[in-house]
Amino acid sequence: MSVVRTPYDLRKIKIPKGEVHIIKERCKGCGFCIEYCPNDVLIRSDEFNAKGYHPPIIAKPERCVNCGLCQLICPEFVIWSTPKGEMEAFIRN
Amino acid sequence: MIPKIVLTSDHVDFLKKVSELSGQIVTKCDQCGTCSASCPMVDGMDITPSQMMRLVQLGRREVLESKAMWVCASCFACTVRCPRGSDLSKVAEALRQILLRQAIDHIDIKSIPEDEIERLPQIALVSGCRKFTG
Amino acid sequence: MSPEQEKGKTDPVDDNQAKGTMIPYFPGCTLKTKAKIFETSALRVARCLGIDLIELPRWNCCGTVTSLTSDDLIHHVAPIRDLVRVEDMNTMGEIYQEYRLVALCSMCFHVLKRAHLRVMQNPGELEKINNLMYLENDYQGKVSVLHFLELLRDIGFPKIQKTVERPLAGLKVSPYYGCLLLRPKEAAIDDPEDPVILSHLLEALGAEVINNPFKTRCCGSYQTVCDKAAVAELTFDILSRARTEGADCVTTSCPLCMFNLADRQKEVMEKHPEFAPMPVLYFTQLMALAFGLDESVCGFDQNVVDPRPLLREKGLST
Amino acid sequence: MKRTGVYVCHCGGNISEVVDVKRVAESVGGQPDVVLAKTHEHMCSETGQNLVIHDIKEHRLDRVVIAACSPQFQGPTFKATLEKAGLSPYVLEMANIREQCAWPHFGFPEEATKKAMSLVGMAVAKVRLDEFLKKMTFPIGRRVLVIGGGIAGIQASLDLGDAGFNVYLVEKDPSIGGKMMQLSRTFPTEDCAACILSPKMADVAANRNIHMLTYSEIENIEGYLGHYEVTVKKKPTYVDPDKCTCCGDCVGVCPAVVPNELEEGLLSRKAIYLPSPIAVPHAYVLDAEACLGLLPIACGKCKEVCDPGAVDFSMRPELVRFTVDTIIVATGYDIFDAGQKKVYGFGKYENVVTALDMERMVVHSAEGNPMRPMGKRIAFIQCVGSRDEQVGNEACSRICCMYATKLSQLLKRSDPSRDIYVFYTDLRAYGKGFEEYYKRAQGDGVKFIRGRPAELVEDPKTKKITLRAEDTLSRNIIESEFDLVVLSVGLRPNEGTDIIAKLLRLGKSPDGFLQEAHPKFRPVDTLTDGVFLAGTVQGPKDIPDTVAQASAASSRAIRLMNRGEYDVDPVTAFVHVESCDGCGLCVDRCPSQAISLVANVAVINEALCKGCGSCIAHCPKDALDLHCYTNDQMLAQVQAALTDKKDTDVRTLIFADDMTGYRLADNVGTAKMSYSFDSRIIRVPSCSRVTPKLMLQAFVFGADGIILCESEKNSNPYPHSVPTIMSHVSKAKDILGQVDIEQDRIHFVQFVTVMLAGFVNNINRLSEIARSLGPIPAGPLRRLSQDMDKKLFGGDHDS
Repeated sequence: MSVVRTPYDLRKIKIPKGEVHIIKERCKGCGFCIEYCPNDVLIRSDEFNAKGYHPPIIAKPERCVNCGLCQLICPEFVIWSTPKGEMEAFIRN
Repeated sequence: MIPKIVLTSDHVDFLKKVSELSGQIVTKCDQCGTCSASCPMVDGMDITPSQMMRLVQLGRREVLESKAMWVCASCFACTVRCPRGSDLSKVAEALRQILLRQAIDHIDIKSIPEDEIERLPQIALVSGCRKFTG
Repeated sequence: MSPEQEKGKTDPVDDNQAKGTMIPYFPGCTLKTKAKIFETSALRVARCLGIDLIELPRWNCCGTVTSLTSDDLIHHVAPIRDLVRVEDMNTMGEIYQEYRLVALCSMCFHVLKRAHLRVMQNPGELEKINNLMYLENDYQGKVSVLHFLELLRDIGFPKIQKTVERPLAGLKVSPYYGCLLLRPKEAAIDDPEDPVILSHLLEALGAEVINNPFKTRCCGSYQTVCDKAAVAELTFDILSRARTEGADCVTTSCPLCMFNLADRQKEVMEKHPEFAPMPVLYFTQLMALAFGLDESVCGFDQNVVDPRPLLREKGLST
Repeated sequence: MKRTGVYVCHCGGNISEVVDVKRVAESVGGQPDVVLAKTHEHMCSETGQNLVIHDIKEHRLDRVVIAACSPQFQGPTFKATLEKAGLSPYVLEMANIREQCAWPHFGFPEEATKKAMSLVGMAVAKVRLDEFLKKMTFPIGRRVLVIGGGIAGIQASLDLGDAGFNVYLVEKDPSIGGKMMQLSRTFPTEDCAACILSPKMADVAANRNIHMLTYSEIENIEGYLGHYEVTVKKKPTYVDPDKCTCCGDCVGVCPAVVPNELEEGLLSRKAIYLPSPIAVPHAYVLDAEACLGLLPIACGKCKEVCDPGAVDFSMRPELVRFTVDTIIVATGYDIFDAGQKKVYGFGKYENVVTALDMERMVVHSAEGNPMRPMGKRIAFIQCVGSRDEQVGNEACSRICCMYATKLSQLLKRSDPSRDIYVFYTDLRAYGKGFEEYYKRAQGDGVKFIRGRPAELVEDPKTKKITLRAEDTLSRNIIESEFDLVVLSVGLRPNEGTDIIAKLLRLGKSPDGFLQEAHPKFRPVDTLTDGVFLAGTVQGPKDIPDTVAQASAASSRAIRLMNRGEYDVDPVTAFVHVESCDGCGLCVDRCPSQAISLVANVAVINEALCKGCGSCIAHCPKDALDLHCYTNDQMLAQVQAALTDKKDTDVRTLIFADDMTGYRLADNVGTAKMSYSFDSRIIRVPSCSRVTPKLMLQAFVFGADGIILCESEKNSNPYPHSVPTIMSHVSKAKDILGQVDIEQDRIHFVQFVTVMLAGFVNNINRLSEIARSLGPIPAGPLRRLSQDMDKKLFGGDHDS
């Protein structure tokens, strides 16, 4: 088919939302999280952290689906994701 | 008053003549009307292009009295859309030629006012004369 | 040096391009009279792109319309004779192995190309025509007839984009193709039902392209001679549609379309007083403007509906 | 001394009105081993057959020639007759004096009669050398491959499974059901498609004899009737269907969204999904392309939430290999890609949809959750992608008229205030109950307008569609606005069809669908033994026709397999052991690897040998030969075809392959198309059996020209024959060149059975060429006949 259309229910259909948390100072800039994020949420920042590495920054927060791959592969345990809103709730209580 | 048509060999001759002049197999037309609906000039016509084809299919010379082929602007919109692959613009041309070759011109250049002639570009005048005069 | 080439020096053309590829081109009747601006602007933008369009020597009228009856050969002699000229130029050594013939006027392009196609498909007819022109050299069938737009496509729109000095930002242009560039299929320069070539060009020039569903609808062509009213109606439909789609102006590639769309706006307004005039330009004028050529080259003063107010409003003209 | 009986048939006037059958009979009467020559009104009638049986007993006939219609037509009848009389069915020759003489030469009694004599002469010459052969029988099993799990494949599988045959049903999608699964209701009865389909799908799953391979594609098929080796690639679903309870928890957590195929992309689905509410097998599937990532596992949420632990990321594609005896192809159709019809702006305008889109919308509205508002004014456009040279399909898709009639009624009845128009070119309600159904739609107030819309234009603001058409009955131009325009798209061959067609050497008809063996008498067979067609793969058709054809295909397959063995004419190669010197040149030349060297002598495996005869040319010792078409017989026929030739005559030999060339000649005759009297048609299994030597000998005996007529490559049962023939022809031409004989005297033409005019033109052209060249002078002919074998095999071959 030469024609691809946007499904009518694209807005209605629910997908899990997540948010990424990064402890910049601990990052060693290996870039795995940036490389492997299936939804390209992260990019390398220009800023340096204390160690002199470029930590990742969150470029497209809305695209995070809380798959947790970044958390899984980060050698330094500096990045993880949580279901959207959960963190605030946690902090509030 | 509904006219009665008596089909004669003369009808066959006329169909043959138009088919030869246009190089089109007019009888292939299955009257779907795509041409008429594609025609930008159809509003000014007395019979639709597909009707013109029909009359030719039946070999009815009355088609020569219609305005349709003179209103045709040879824009080939019908040509590129005909599902049966017929080239109507060639059929219309054939009908025009049948008259023009009997020295029956459709326009009289002299009748066009001086200032209009001034205004018209050559391209219009030349093509007009080529299409409307023998 | 001709005054034109004189100007050429002041053009934003780097020198190694100044002496460009030489390609023969066929002006046709109207480009030498009512549509001079089409020719001048085209020749100049071509040079900016490193192409020297050289006028076909001893060219004659193409006949403006193709004869469609199967037995009518005589009217194909004129266009074929023009094609012979191109082959002559090569044999004379005026150009080397260059068998492209560029036409600007859509009708000339259509007639020349279809004449070529017809004799190629019917060798018998070619022979007849060659015998008829026994004083001329035989036509070998080597010529490929190109419309200027096709040449631009071959040059490549990215390159054109690089040549742009003054992008036509904010100018909402609706391309109008008419019939003869697109129909019938075998003589078409683009998809007959969904052409894009002009849009691509305009995008390269930085203009905002406005699609008009009537972009391929006929302007009434030669009917303008005997039935202005009908033509005016078509013009009204095409232009008002362009406006509802949001266009500021319309661009075309045919002197006859130009006349029907621009000059006939007078008749349109007689019938539809509410109709506000809309500028219609040759695509080469817009190119000249975008390439930053002198306004005398763009020749906006010669457009029936003066585009300059619009251009000033868009900050594209002083 | 042979005892031959010759029978010339009147064919109830078909022959006798043109050919003087008496003279024909007399003409062979004189020949030494012809015991009797009779004429009869209807040889194929019972009296005719009894006459033969009686004579065989009475006159101890051991050879029979029947001059009548084409052996393709009544051959089997007369073979049976001989068997009844206790003779081998292979000592029969038929002279085809109807299709090849009386019909094409209608109106030329004298010439026709002469040609008939010559044809009978050829048959007599051949029958003399016929061997007493037996039918060959091969064992055949009860395994069937059904390709495609649409309604055609389902029906065929059920019929076969119920009859106790083992079925492998291969479907490329994760669920069987095919296009029918997407439909709302079925015309003209309006039963709910899913409701009548799902029980059948369940039956397939329940049937012990049916082995379902879903989410699988055919990798390769090799072999022949009774032994097709199939390789299937089964894609991993990453969900264990036995464990999956279809709770749907996985869907909730899956973050990947893509368009839903079942909904024609109008709705979306997750990467893990249930293919259809009625899916069989009824289990979720994980679409690896859509998934965030399996290697490495990026997300894995579905696995986490799956209580029964059905999700299994370790699954990998597997190749399944099995052998079957017959194959049913039911790969179905795709709808025409409406995007190609630019004037209708499909994909550009949001309110222009296809009829299949509309089917889905109707389904969802009926379930009470409409996909989108449909508006009050709806127009259907017929023949989109059908009957339209501008999109390259001249054929009618047959079902669009009725599904549009159906959808328009459903829409009208669900909301009578709707204004519904159907723009058609011709409305074709040919089927049972169709006309009544059409009438009902008219009664419901659906308006049918005869005119094909030229273009659709969208209003940039309201998004309504303006449609322009001519009402060709009132001759007015209609230009009006609609909320929704439905394109009644036609049917095109399924993209997968090409691969299958190549693997199984199936031919295509001009419309691109697969070609049946005979349009009238073998409508579900193909020219490949043991391969049958079911459903829309053979051409557009509605559900009843599809189901009927599926049952027909399965019963044709059963017919072959049920006996446990099948007969074949013993047209196989054999070796003249005394002349074979074991050089082995032939061994690797056999396309089906049927030749091997045993104890330094070539041996033929009759089970493998397809009987194309292409090996014969490669033997420098003339040791290879072919039953039913032996070297001596071919030569005898050639000589007989040339004996009555006068110096003033031109005589051309047309070698016609069984599959196409010979049938074509029959079709030409049936169409009463006339061609040159000079030609004599000689039947061969394949023109690769016509050796360069035979061609050259033909010229030596006086032939003026030769045509080899062979099936076009893609409908040829012998895939290697075309290149082989080409090499044979060029070899023969070379040698002609060496002795200064015009090479233009040999022509090789490839045909499909519909190219009647082409066949006639080729025959006539050769005659003209031969006449213009004149007879071959004696000099070159002498040089040609001198040590021909040296010329053919370079002479350096010594035993």
